[in-house]
Amino acid sequence: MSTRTDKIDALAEQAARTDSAGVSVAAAAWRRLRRNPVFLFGAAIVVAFVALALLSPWLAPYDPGERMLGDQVIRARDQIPPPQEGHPLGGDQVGRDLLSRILIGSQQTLMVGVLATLIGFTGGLVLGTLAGALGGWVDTVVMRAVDVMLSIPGLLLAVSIGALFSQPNQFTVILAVAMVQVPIFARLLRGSMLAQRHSDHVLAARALGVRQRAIVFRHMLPNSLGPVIVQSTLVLAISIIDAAALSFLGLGNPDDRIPEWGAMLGEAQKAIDSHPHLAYWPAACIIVVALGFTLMGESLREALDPKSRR
Amino acid sequence: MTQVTTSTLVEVEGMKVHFPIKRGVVLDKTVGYVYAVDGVDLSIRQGETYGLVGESGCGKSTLGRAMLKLTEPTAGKVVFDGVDLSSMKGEPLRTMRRRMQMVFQDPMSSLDPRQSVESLLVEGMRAHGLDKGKESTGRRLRELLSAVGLPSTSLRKYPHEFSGGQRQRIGIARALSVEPDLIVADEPVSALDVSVQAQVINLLEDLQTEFGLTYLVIAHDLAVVRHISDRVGVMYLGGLVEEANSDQIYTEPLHPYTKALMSAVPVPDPVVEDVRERILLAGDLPSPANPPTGCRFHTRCPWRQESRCDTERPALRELAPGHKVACHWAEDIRDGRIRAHEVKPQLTQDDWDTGADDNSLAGPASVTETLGP
Amino acid sequence: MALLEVRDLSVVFKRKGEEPFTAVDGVSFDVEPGQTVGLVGESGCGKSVTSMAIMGLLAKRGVKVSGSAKFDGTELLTLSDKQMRDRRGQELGMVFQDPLSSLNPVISIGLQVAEVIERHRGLSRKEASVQAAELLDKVGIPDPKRRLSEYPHQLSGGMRQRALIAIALACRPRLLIADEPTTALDVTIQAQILALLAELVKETDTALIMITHDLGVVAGLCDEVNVLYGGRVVERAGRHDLFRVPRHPYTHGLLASIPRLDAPRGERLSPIRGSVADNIPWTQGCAFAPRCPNAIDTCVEVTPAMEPDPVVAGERLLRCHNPVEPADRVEQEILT
Amino acid sequence: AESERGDDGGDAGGQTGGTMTFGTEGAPKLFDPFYATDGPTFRTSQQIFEGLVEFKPGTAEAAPGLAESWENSEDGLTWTFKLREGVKFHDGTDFNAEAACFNFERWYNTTGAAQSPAVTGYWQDNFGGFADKKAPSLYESCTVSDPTTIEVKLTRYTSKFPDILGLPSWSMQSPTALEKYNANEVTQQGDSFAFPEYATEHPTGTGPFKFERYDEANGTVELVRNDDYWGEKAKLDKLIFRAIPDETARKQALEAGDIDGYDLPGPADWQDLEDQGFQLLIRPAFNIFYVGIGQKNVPQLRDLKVRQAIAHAIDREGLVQQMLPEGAEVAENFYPDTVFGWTDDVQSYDHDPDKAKQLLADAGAQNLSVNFYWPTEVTRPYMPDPRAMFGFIQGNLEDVGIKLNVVSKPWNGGYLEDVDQGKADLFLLGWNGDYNTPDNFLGNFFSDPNNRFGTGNSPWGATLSDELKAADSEVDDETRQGMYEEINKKLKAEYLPAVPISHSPPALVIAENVSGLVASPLTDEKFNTVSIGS
Amino acid sequence: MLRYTIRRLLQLLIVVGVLSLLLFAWLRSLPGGPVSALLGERATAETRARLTEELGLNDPIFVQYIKFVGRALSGDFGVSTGVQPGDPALDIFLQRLPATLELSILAIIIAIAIGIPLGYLAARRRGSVLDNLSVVSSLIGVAVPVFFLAFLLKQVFAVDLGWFPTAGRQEGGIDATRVTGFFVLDGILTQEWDAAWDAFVHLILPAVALASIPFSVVFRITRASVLDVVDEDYIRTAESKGLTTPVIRRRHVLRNAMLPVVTTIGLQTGALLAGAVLTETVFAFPGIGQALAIGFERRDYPVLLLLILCSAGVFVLINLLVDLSYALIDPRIRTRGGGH
Ligand SMILES: Nc1ncnc2c1ncn2[C@@H]1O[C@H](COP(=O)(O)OP(=O)(O)OP(=O)(O)O)[C@@H](O)[C@H]1O
Ligand SMILES: Nc1ncnc2c1ncn2[C@@H]1O[C@H](COP(=O)(O)OP(=O)(O)OP(=O)(O)O)[C@@H](O)[C@H]1O
Ligand SMILES: [Mg+2]
Ligand SMILES: [Mg+2]
Repeated sequence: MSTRTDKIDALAEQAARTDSAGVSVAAAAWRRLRRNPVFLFGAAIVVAFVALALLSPWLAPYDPGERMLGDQVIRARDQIPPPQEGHPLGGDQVGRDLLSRILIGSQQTLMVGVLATLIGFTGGLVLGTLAGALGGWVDTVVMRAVDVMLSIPGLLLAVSIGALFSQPNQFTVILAVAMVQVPIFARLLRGSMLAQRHSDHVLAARALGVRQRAIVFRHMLPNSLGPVIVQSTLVLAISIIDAAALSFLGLGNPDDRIPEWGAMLGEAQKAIDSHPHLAYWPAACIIVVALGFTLMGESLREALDPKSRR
Repeated sequence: MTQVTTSTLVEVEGMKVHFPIKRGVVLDKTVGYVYAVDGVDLSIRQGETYGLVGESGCGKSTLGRAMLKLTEPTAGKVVFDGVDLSSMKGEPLRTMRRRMQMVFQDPMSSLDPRQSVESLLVEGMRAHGLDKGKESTGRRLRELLSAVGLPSTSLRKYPHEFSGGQRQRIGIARALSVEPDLIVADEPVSALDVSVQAQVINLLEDLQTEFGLTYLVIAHDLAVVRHISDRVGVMYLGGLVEEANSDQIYTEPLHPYTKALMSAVPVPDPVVEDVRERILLAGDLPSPANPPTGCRFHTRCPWRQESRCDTERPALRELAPGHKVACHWAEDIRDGRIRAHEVKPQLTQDDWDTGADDNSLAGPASVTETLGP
Repeated sequence: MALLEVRDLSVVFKRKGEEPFTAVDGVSFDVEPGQTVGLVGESGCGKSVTSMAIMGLLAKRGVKVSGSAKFDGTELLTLSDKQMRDRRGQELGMVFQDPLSSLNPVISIGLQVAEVIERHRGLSRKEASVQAAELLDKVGIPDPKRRLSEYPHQLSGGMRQRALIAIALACRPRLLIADEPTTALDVTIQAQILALLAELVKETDTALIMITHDLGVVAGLCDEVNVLYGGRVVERAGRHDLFRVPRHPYTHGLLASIPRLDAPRGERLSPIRGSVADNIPWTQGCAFAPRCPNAIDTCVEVTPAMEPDPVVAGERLLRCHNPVEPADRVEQEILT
Repeated sequence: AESERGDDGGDAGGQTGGTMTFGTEGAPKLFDPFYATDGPTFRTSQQIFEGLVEFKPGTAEAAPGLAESWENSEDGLTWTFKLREGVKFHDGTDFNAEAACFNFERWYNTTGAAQSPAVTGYWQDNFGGFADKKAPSLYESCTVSDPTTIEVKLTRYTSKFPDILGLPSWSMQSPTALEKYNANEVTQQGDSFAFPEYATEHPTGTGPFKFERYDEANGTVELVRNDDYWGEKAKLDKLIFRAIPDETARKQALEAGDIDGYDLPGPADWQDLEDQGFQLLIRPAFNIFYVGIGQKNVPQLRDLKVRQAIAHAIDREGLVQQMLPEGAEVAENFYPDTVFGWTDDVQSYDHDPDKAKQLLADAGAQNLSVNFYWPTEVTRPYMPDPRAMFGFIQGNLEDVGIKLNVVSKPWNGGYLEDVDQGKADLFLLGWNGDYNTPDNFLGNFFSDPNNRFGTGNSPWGATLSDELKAADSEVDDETRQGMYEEINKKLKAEYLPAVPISHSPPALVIAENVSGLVASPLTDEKFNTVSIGS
Repeated sequence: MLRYTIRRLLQLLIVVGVLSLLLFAWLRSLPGGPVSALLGERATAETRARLTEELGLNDPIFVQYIKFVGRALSGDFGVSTGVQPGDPALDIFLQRLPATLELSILAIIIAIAIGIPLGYLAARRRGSVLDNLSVVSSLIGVAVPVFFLAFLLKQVFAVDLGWFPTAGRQEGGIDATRVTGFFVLDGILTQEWDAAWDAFVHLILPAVALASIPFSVVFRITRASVLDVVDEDYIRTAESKGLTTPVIRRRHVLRNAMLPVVTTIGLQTGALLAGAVLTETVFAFPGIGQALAIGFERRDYPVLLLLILCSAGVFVLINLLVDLSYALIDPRIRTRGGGH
């Protein structure tokens, strides 16, 4: 008898171990992500750039605002400091060290992405929660407002908002880009909140006599965040690209000393055929970072999509 | 199986739940109703198990929810232990909820996947001030778990780490956590495999014996209902058509629909199956938005008569002690004065809109629905 | 020779980076024309995979099918895709479980029925439509002409299932596989569908494989029953034999778990303890052993073979070291 | 070889025929130069119309146009113009004294919505009010003496006359056509103005090119040769102006051969364009770029020492060297040296940070903190890259310890408004000359003490204004020259309301096979001498 | 269906109404504005003040709005101050609409023509090199800023290779007759083949640039949706009928897979408009996008207001059309007569 029970226990334990590790929705998603080369690649890019942004003050050889190669610039001759000793990428149009600007530029660019996403996320969170949790006329009013915002194409809205500020600076750019995302987040959140509102477990909590506020914050909200989080990674990429477009249209941060890739790219295009490297560096950086976030977001979306979990 | 006292715990009178069907050009206006529950009277006695059966969509869940005021009834009243719930709202209602609990059909979807079993169980207690100190709560939790047959290590786990049957147990433990008097179990076993189903049924029975609970068990499986109920109500299209104690309903079903239902349940015994006389109904359940006139069942009824059936809605009347039926011709059918005949299937027309259009005003529904980058 | 001979059918799912998973593990059975064979067992025991393997509907990648399934002498498992397509819908019909998702939502019912007729009988769309209407009428759909131009969502569940049956029967297949055809339906509708199937089989002498986990359905319909557990057949018998004297503890447990309308009330149900998660691999013994009230040491050491039952008379095959004694049934220990 | 032929402008050289496409930064607003304020309109109307006075090609010097000669009366108030004979408008009617006076009267008798500064801003700047006498007008009357002679009477003498008549706004237009197409019916619509059919579809002048059509959907204006032109007939069959608002796009269009030339290439592209074999025509610099100092808000800025410190702080040499195109010069006066009254005898402020710091210290303004405006979304001929130029000056000023609060606004999005309202303490701005008189520069800057520099806040603001007015109305050339030289000296030494920085030459670029185009400091090139090779 | 359409059209009106108020108030609060645009740097503060007064810009916003609505109802949306000064805003819109439509239609065609087949192929060969390659390249397509891509395209194909023109809608010298405002169509209608061809050639590069994002999206949605559909039960049913592969592919897979793609295409019109702002600027293409960019730069209120309103309207309208066409393909929606 004993051999039998022992063996069963051992086998059951073994079964349980492999089993329980695999059931969790999040854990399963994570396991699949961990093995997904697309995700890993995207995450690696993002991590690398975040590290770069954090370390750039130490990595950058020079002050990105200082025109140390200024005397080499002769605009009339279209002379831009070429790569040289101590300045591996040369200087920009007014003689600032290009490498330093690219490096430090990561800070600003990522900040735009992160802050814009955070603001968009928070705004959407508030609106979506209000609409989704309260329903009724609040829902109607909020959602109609959101609809109106959504009826203007995204970048156009960002450009409009950007133009609204009489004095553009980095924060107006961020705000402009973020505002576009608010209705999207709000919609998304409200959608899943609504689904949650009619879900059995919320009904169960209500039946249990749990207070409305606790239901919203403990049950509805946490369960609605999945799609929103996925959206966030995509928004990060979109924000960076949109901010670059704003800079291109002249609505970006006018303070030229603080480097930002989008602005650098916009400026550099003026001299692209003679000095393409001025454009290629920031463009490549924008593309790679945006790609990193996009890859992460897309693979996350795929991983969390129940349909793709076959 | 349990001692049934004669005092009534819940009394439902003239319960109606109509869901409006909305449509409109700018503002939604109601163009019709889904008559999910349409005039139900029933009473459940203290300590008994009342079973509610009927085909999918006939309004069982809605009735159960309306009884607990989880859905606002259109008409009718619910008296719970002498208190009229109809006009109750807000805080008093919330406090009242402690005494009446629900166990849901789908064990997975009714448990918040992000809450540990412990927080799921404590939540209700906290909401009703039953959470008196860490120690007593801890003790109570362990009691609950052992009552439903789960190891106390379960507290730290999350719903997805359990099997279907275990999840259903957690749901039951949650209902028990606030020490209710009444538990409405909405299809507690239909999502489960037969063997697990048996475990849960046994559990429900044990708990009733132990805590003196009153149950309203909703199911569509007649065998299950009959097995655990003292009394059984049969619903068809929003109304009760028959009510009797569970032996009576099996041995002497009076309503034609009950008869058909009973005969349709397959029995896992070839001997019985070979000889069992089946009453095959023609056609499908009509739409609750557009119920037939008169007796709701007359479109499919093999005993349908020329008169009355399609014009007059039969009331539930007591034919024998404790045995109520809503059929004009129940006696005649029982006594064999009317014979069953063939019925031509009729088209059931689903002319109402379930997809409640929630983007009712202003706005590109699709723009906002799918948000591609 | 039987119409369909399944021998040692195994299906192994193998995904990159995952342990191979044996869903069907050496299943054998025969089906004669006009005979109804039931495959029963709990959810996930491999019923659907078995039928898909026979129909050749499993994905090509990541799946390994071995053994043999001879249909009228032809080996189905090695047929080319083209040859298989010629047979599917023509000689082999299949009815699926979920009637809504099994019908294409954007194609009219008429076309969905007609296209199979068109394909196999070489009729024009028009002629096929006429035939389709007849078929719908035959499976009991009222006003079939009108229904032809309707879409699945406009039909009730029962009608959808009937439409699916019409599709499967369109070319009068010699073998019909019904994979849980009534699980999604109400009891009264289920009764209609089952009656329809039984009638059709009787009329056309079709061989029917009935897949379900509802023992009640099997009891009413099947001539022979295969009880599956963990991908293997654990017991096979004629239905009368099986229900009267279930020998395998699993079959026995299943029967005991079901509340019966005809049983006296108040009797406590006897569920099988544990769950499928407790299974042990068949290679290490009997998969059911951890849950089995009759388990003995041998059960976790020696894999039981499918053998004729020595005790009970009749054609019964059994895979068990320690079957339930026929008399045991009443005094079975109660386990929760 | 081709360019040589083009240069002599003779009818012997220069190939005739062909089409030239010229890229412009925008489509013309309309075609009636009287109502125009925008460059593209002027560029087009230069080809269609002529005025009594024209500028000598390649210079800013007034020269005979439709008037062969003119004379001023003793008191300086009456001008007699002798008109060219045998000139016909494009509609076939004659140009004569009647027609000339008709035009003067038309301008003077403007009524209604057209009196808005947005419509007739040039008239109001140069001539003042209208016939309704709401405001004083420079113009008094025009009388026909004989078919080829007119007398124009003014209310006072001004040094601007007759040079201002060279502005395209005062082009002679066909009276018949003006009447036929209701040229005067300007209406205000909402925020803006709608113009009559004449202005949008039927401009009728005497110039070497005729209006052919305006393809609004494609942003192109097509002109064809006027075969009845009185003078040297155009060589091109067709002249197309094509709107390409984006500068980079203009450059690429030229490189790809889609256009044959464009205006105002960015200085950074000059070298590259030349390297690619395009002809870069650099115009003589006829503009001024300055750092304006607003005296309204920060009292310390009213101290001359502080302003001088600012002047010493700015490295003008370096800026011109590094930021501006070839041919740019450091500005010592408030206008270029080709303009009357220019003098090199002015106080110069060399780049001297130490001195600047010293001056600040002397003035007790070590902690000077000011706002510094610079415009976005714009480039001007005098300011080809505001961003970079601002950055340069910003660095200079910070080097001497001035605390700068940087404000940038879009040119049309508040920059000009703020500057005009005196909100800016320091700002970047400049001026393109219209014609060759000092008043066109200085008068515009400082005549009204209530100007963007806030000179009215200093005691000398009013003095300066008076001095300027006096100089402008001085009839005698020599005396006037002395007066302007004096003003220029004082402006640098005593007033310093702004720091003049540079004159930078705008350029235009044309393809290799284009010849005969003479660059003008006033950017008003005429295309009749242009020919295009195959 | 009709009811639904009317309802959505009414909603459209409401959106446009609300939006016009918001836009109006907001545009008016922008600094600078028409006065600066009309006068330039030459004017004095005094002249500015005078013009501001004349134009009624000192009135309360609400009064200005009422006036605006009054005029708008009679078809007068004001006159441009910056984009094409002097032209009625409505004319500018009507004139530029065909340009942008022409461009967008070609862009969408390109996106669809490449996106759908590629998406289908990638899904059918899931995990193959082709699949991975096209997925990654579509993601890169999203990550490259449109204006930069447009720029590169122009540099390479127009300037360096000279295959395409760099800017505009048509060469200046071509004597094309204008009929509809769609240059390609005009050329065909009037049989001015060179004009049609020239206009078409001018469209290609900007359309390719503009197509980059819709292409990526269409591609990915097609791929995902084919993957979904292939796993659906009804495909298994179709297989069980023994249908041939082409029939299954055409009738069963593609038809269902197209549903989300159709919606996406509608949504992409928004992206197209935004992309047009950048692309048209880079290609000096006189369409709505360019007008918007210039309008912002020059603070051209009337044009901005009308263009944004109309863009929003068109966007909403297109989505209505998409929803309607969706209903045509998907009987589930057709017969229910409602939203999703
Ligand atoms: N919130 C709602 N709005 C509109 N109709 C509803 C709503 N809830 C339920 N219904 C409709 O009311 C009818 C009764 O539903 P109910 O859920 O009570 O049926 P049921 O008997 O519990 O069926 P099942 O056995 O499938 O659970 C159904 O037709 C259903 O579609
Ligand atoms: N494509 C697949 N890939 C991997 N595993 C699969 C696949 N299809 C089925 N399985 C597994 O094979 C086992 C048998 O599945 P099958 O669908 O045959 O069960 P079933 O008996 O039909 O159950 P049910 O009654 O729920 O339909 C299950 O454990 C299932 O998870
Ligand atoms: Mg229910
Ligand atoms: Mg199955």
